[in-house]
Amino acid sequence: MQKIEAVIQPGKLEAVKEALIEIGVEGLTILEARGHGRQKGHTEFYRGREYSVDLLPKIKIETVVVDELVEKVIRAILTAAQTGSIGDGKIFVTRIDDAIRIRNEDRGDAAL
Amino acid sequence: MQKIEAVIQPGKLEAVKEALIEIGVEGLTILEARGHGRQKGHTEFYRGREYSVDLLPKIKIETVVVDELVEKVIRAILTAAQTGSIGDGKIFVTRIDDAIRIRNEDRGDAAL
Amino acid sequence: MQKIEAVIQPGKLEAVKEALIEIGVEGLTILEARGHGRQKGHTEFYRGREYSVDLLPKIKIETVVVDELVEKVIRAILTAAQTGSIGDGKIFVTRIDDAIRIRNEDRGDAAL
Amino acid sequence: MCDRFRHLLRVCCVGSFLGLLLAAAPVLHAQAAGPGPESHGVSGAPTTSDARLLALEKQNTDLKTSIASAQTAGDNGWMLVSSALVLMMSGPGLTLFYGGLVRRKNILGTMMQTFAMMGVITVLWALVGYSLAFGENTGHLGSVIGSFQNALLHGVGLVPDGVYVTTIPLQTFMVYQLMFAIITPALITGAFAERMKFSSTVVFLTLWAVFVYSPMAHMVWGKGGLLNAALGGKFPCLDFAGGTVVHVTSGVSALVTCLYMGKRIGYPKVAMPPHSVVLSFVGACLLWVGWFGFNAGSALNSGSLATSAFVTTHFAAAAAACAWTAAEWLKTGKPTALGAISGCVAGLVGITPAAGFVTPISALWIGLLTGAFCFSMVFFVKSKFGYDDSLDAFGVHGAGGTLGALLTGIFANSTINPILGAGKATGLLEGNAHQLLNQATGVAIAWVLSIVGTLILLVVVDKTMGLRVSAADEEEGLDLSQHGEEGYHSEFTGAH
Amino acid sequence: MCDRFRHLLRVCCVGSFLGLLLAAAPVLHAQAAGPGPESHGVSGAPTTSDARLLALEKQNTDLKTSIASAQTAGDNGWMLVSSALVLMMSGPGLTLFYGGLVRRKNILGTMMQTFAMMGVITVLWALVGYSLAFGENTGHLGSVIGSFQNALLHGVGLVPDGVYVTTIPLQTFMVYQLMFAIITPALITGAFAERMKFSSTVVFLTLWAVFVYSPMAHMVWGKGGLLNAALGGKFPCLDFAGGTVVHVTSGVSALVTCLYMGKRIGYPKVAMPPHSVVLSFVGACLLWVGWFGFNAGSALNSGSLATSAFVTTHFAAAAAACAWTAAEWLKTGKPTALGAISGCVAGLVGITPAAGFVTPISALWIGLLTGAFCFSMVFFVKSKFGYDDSLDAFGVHGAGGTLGALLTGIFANSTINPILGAGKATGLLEGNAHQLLNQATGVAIAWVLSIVGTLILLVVVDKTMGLRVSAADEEEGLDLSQHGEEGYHSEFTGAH
Amino acid sequence: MCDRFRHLLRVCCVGSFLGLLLAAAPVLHAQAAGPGPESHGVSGAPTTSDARLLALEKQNTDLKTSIASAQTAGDNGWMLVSSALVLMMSGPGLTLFYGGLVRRKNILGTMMQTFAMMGVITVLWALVGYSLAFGENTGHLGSVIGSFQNALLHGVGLVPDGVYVTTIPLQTFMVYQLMFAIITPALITGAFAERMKFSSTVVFLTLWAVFVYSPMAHMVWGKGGLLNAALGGKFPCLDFAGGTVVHVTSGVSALVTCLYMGKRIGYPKVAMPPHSVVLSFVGACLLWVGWFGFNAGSALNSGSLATSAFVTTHFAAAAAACAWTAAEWLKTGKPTALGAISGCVAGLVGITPAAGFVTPISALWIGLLTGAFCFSMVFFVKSKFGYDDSLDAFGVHGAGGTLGALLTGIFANSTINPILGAGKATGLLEGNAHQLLNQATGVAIAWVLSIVGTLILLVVVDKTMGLRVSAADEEEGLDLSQHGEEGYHSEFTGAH
Ligand SMILES: Nc1ncnc2c1ncn2[C@@H]1O[C@H](COP(=O)(O)OP(=O)(O)O)[C@@H](O)[C@H]1O
Ligand SMILES: Nc1ncnc2c1ncn2[C@@H]1O[C@H](COP(=O)(O)OP(=O)(O)O)[C@@H](O)[C@H]1O
Ligand SMILES: Nc1ncnc2c1ncn2[C@@H]1O[C@H](COP(=O)(O)OP(=O)(O)O)[C@@H](O)[C@H]1O
Repeated sequence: MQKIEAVIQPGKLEAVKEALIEIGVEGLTILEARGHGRQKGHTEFYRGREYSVDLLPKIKIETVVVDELVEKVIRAILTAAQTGSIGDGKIFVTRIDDAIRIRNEDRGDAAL
Repeated sequence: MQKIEAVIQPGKLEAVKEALIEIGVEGLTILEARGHGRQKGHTEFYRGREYSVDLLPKIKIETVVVDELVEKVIRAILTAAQTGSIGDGKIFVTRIDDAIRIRNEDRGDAAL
Repeated sequence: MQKIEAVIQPGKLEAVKEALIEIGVEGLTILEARGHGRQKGHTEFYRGREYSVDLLPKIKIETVVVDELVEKVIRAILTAAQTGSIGDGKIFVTRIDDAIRIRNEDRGDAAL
Repeated sequence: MCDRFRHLLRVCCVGSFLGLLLAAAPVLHAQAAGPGPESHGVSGAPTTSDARLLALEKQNTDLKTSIASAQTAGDNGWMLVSSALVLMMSGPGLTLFYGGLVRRKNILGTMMQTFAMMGVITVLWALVGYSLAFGENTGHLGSVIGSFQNALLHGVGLVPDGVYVTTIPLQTFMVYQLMFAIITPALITGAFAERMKFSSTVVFLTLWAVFVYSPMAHMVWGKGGLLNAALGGKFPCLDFAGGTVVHVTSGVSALVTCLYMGKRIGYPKVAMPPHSVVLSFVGACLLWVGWFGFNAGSALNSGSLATSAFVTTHFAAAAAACAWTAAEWLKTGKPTALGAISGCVAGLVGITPAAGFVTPISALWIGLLTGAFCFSMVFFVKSKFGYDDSLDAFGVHGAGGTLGALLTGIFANSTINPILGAGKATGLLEGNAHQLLNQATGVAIAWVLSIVGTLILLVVVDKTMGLRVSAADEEEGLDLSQHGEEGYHSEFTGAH
Repeated sequence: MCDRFRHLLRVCCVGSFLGLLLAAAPVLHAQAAGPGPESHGVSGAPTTSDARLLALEKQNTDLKTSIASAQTAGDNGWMLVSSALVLMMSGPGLTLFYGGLVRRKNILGTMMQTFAMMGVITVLWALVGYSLAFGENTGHLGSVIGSFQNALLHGVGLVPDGVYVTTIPLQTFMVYQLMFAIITPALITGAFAERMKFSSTVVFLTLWAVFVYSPMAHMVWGKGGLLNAALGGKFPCLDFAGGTVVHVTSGVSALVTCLYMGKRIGYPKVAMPPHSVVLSFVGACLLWVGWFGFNAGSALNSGSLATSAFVTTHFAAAAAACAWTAAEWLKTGKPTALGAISGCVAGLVGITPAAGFVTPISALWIGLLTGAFCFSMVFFVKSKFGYDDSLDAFGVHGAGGTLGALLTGIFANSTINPILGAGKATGLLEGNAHQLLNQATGVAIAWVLSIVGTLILLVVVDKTMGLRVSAADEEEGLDLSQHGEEGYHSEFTGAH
Repeated sequence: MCDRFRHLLRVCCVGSFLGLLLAAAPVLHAQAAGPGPESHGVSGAPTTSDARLLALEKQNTDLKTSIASAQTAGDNGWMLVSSALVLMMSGPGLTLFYGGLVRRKNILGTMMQTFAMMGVITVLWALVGYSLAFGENTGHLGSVIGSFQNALLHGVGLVPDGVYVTTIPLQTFMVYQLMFAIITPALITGAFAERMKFSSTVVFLTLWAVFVYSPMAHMVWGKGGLLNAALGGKFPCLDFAGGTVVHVTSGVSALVTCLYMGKRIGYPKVAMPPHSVVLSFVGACLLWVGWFGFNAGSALNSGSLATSAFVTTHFAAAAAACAWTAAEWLKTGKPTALGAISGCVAGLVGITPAAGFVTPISALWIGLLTGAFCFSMVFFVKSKFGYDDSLDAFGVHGAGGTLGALLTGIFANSTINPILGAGKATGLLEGNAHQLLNQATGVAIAWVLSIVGTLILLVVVDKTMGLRVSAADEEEGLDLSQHGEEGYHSEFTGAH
């Protein structure tokens, strides 16, 4: 059981969600985030002051899946979220030790 | 030392927080999230267009606790957050390698 | 490759970001959070009702870095975010199994 | 048709483009501004004495007409503005004030309750509402209710009727009064916020406008009304702009409604702070501004009585804002913005019945007293009894309206408004203790009518269509469950 | 200079501080309020009969002047308020209404499009705009376009001109009309929301004001205008407050613009719900309130015609809000707040040409019909044809304006406004079928002029400076790409 | 009492319900609208020549009274509306404008600073404020400060006083001037935003209203005032609506205050972008609309001078918005919404002293110049000197007010307003160079008074109660630290 965390461009959320559902991912959790990386920010102006904004809006998607699905998930995200330009984001994979479904207390892979 | 991440219904935050404090959890971090899963979304209408909304408001609670507390924490969350209906959410458990308290640079279990 | 998650005071975001860039961290993701811990909350008043608010605004910073950088990152965050008063926050360290750059599908350390 | 069409094409294409160039012909040719109408002198004056007298007499008749027209121009302009201001009190004023106080998930549902009144009560008013409130009723119930005589606005024309108004078109009066009929039921929504079905809200409040508002308005302001001080009612109750008609009725009905409906799920354990005091703040400011139309407009002309009511209105609002703020500062150690705006609304409510009867300095006192009184209602009484008057419709309008109506009997001053006859003592302080009794009668009638009427209507609507949303709908919020939409959208809701 | 300086110092330091103490000298010394001007009686009255007659005749001339002044006071006060109300319709009314409907990243860009009109059209109006619309043109194109005669407001003075206005300063008329010229192009922005460059928006809409708005305004309201019903146009088309001039032109041009520009990226696949129905709600309420200035102000005085227009305006808005809400409730099962406010705007659009011509009950019908009609346009027609009229500028203003203009020809009533001559049948229901044809002519001219004019201007601007923002800029949003700022800032954007 | 009670019960229960049914009796019985008052003809006309003359003379006296009443109706209606508009400038106008510009954590604190003025200054005005500014002072300091003669509004009645006003009740004047006294100190809060204690703000600004505003208002507008151009002051300084009295005093005091208080923690290193340009945008639009009451209302009647001031106000705002936008576009490459609205406010400030003295075209120039000038102040001067005038109260009001006052001396035109006597040259362009010197004197006095007065008050308040919040409170924000509440609440703050 592994957690896949993907930081993506906000405009790609819809496509990634569809792609994941397509391949059988049953649940995901989404967080609004701001990212800093190679992608350059922009400049804003307020009454003669110039601000450079280098935390850009991103979406973070988290989904915990059974080990077998991991590569498929990565592939699906890559296909849906890639534009080829800087700022497309990252995917991180972590081992999860246990999962519990709150509704019925299912545990482990069954809980996903 | 393990991290317990729980995705719950927004209305259950208060109860879960109380339950955790009750059993001696000393710190938690809360994030506003949106979730997609078995729970059905709803439909919205704007000037003749119908949108189906399938990312529902959720709360994500993160707390890092000493190993001994893990099961008690899971139990507390289950008790407080369970309604028995679809959408109640998930709990995930991950191993944490180290923790540091920023204020005084305590490390490990002492930092929690 | 490890993920460093730091929960800090909102006012320290700028300083921590600078400190991390300084030591060569190339990417980070920021989340708005609320924290509960030893730090006391405050009281609010609305038409004769008194609310005690014990979820305080925090910023969560996540950055995945190569193993060699971990201690430097911790040190940088500590230096930048520490005020010495309760509520300064926590740093947690977790092992990450894989990382992928969405743009060009780089994997592992190269993706960071 | 074909000719028309050709013309049309030529006009549009050639006209607008070539036109501009050709138009330049008579360019920048100086021309003095046209002569004003007043410059037309009298031509061919009559010569004999008698003819001159006749001409003068004729002229004077014309002058009188012109003067009446000028008087109308001034008064009517002001009354139209006042009507607009009172509508602005409902939307966006009250919608923002109440909308900011509820939780985010109920913002649109709350705003819609008031907006529905702007639509439905207007149509009702045209059909029968105005007639029931202001129509003459020569029957033996004429002192408590109007008639169907002006149904469909029959006979409500564009000239003064000489009874309700003498210098402005009767329709101006009709539309001005309509704005009051809109906001009054809307005020009640504050008591049952966040839990009534939209359909039931509309039905309940429409019935309420017919069965509670109309008789009350008729009694106080209608021809032959029981409490009408200006048109010889049996118990002349002073109510300049609606202390009893608007605030006592809505406030008391609010209390009845929230008692009947019960509390919101989780109240008072779950914290339900306003989702945006900022919106409420803006709403309160607009209420303050709009209230000038409400109170000073109730003079029904733009003469000195309007000024007097304007000044007292402003003074009372300010004094009450100070009073509430000070009380809160003493009590909790922090003066809140919500307290300050609640105070100003309380003061505005308190001065409403008194606005055209008291001096500016009395207005300060009325503001001070109502501000402090409503503060206590909201801080102590509500929490003691534990009812869930969600946005304090009773605490502010019911309590403030009642106190204001009584204070009117104390402070009313015959030099400001000799409504009981020139030189006759008006209020208690002038020596007319009896007026206080009349005020109490008016208040009592308003209370009883509101309690009985509202209760019956609630039962009726509850038994037929149900009042309350389901628990699931309440948790989800009125916006989604009643209206299928959300107040705010981030680019991140997965809508598709 | 040195003396001045010494004085100044003394004044400031001593004055303000010591002054307060010393000022207490003539303290609280009772003094009756000054005598009113009317108290000056006639002194030294003439004695012979002839002298008395002469004096009376002289007095009457003075009285006439005073009466004219009083008439002006009433009418002008109302017209200034109306002007302010119409400006309020643009900002903050329309800016909020449209601003709430777009996505968060385009809020400022959308608001700025309207605000730019408040700035640029005002300057344009002073230079040539007023003159092109209302200047007399004795040339042979005088029926379709004004002249440069009043360029730089030459000859537009502070007295009535006797043609456009008889009781108020001509400048009041000029500034009132300016407010219409501001909001009309601003309405178009709803159709191309979220995708036009700011620079191109300003240029396009300014040209549009010159080449489409000016001729249309001239034809309907200008001296010698082809469609001017009041000043003897060839095809007298009734348009009280701008059904054709404002709503048909802007609405049809909106359709042309969104067809020409194409859809927003992702439309209609990507969901683009309003980022804040709350803002739109507030905007709609302000539009409703402001529209009283728009319609009732179009009486150009504050007499009974203004009242009539005020009442019809309010009734139509309410009826249309009810109609749209009911239709939506039936169709989707939920009545939305956005629907209710869209309905009220549709009703306001529909009544605009008719406001000063119809009875209150006819206004209810007009509201009902326009509300239902615009509902169908937005729900069925738009989705059928698939154009991206982002905020329904055509669906509401184009469709509602067209229907309203035709309904005016049906419902216009000579007892309300005998514009075609006392006692002459005005609308179809009174038996004057011909008027419907005239209305259709006016509408047709407005359509053709708008289509042709807008298309040419779009091509011109597109070829020279480009209309549309780049795809990247569109994704980023107008706020950042066009204006370098964001509508909302959390304390958490890493700005430094 | 018992009788009353029975009556009451019968009335309420039977009345409202059965009443409706019975009311139907005299149903739908047609009745023409009541006869207008003008229809009462003269009955029983006198027959002899002398009697007829006498009757006519008598009639004319009555007519004069009627005319005066009609004149009052027009003027007073407009002045009441203007008063409401000026209050609307403070709340919600200025509260939104300033509130949007601060950080989220200070929104309520910022709004409350202005709202407190709406409460406190009103009470102050009733007690002594009006009297100190406008009370007659026959003492030897009468040219710089009023008296206590009108304390508690003693002698401020409901008829014109013949000096300040001739056609409207003196109380209208009093309440209109009060609205100015409210907004002036409120403007200063922009300079010390986000860092002053609420208690100290209230005390400081109240003292400021007494010691700086009152003398300045008295000098420029009070009977016997040193700078009063209309009532024969020694240095007649033209200030139509408060360029020196309102904007120079508040703007310069703002500069002094922010210099005295020091910068916000972190300024200018930490970015402090406005938390909601949207709110500021709405506020600016409301300021624009409200300013018509401020400037055109300063004619104190609704005649042609009001029109003139209305037009110049609008033109200057528009021109300045264009100027600032253009300047910013050139300088940074992007025209911001914040720039556009700042420009319009700058133009409104600049035209304030000139509004009733200049032609529309001059107003365009004044707008253009003030817009560009304030732009430079904010873009270059502030950043050069590095003071933290948080919301540019000095950069816009101080700078714009000073420039506007001087430009008034240049552009003032005797054909618009022959204030110095019919036919006498008024401004520099007409050949009266001396006026510029008088303007400079007025400006200088306002500067000196503001600097000295403000500084003394700051020191006094600072030494007694402290001005600045603690560093921890500043970090936490004014909303929580001063008022114990938050502007916005998500359903997710753990409040309980
Ligand atoms: N090492 C990292 N740890 C956490 N988040 C990262 C890391 N590197 C990048 N990110 C996230 O990914 C986003 C995109 O990264 P960026 O370097 O801008 O582009 P790219 O991934 O295409 O090289 C960043 O905005 C940030 O949110
Ligand atoms: N595999 C998963 N990974 C991450 N989050 C999940 C996963 N499955 C569910 N969730 C989260 O839990 C929430 C509830 O899940 P859902 O399937 O709707 O109900 P239930 O857990 O009761 O079956 C989702 O909205 C989502 O936020
Ligand atoms: N065990 C924990 N797990 C997750 N987050 C924690 C934990 N303990 C503290 N935090 C986060 O760190 C923040 C600061 O903790 P707190 O106990 O208030 O102060 P300190 O860390 O200085 O002792 C909390 O608000 C919370 O967001």
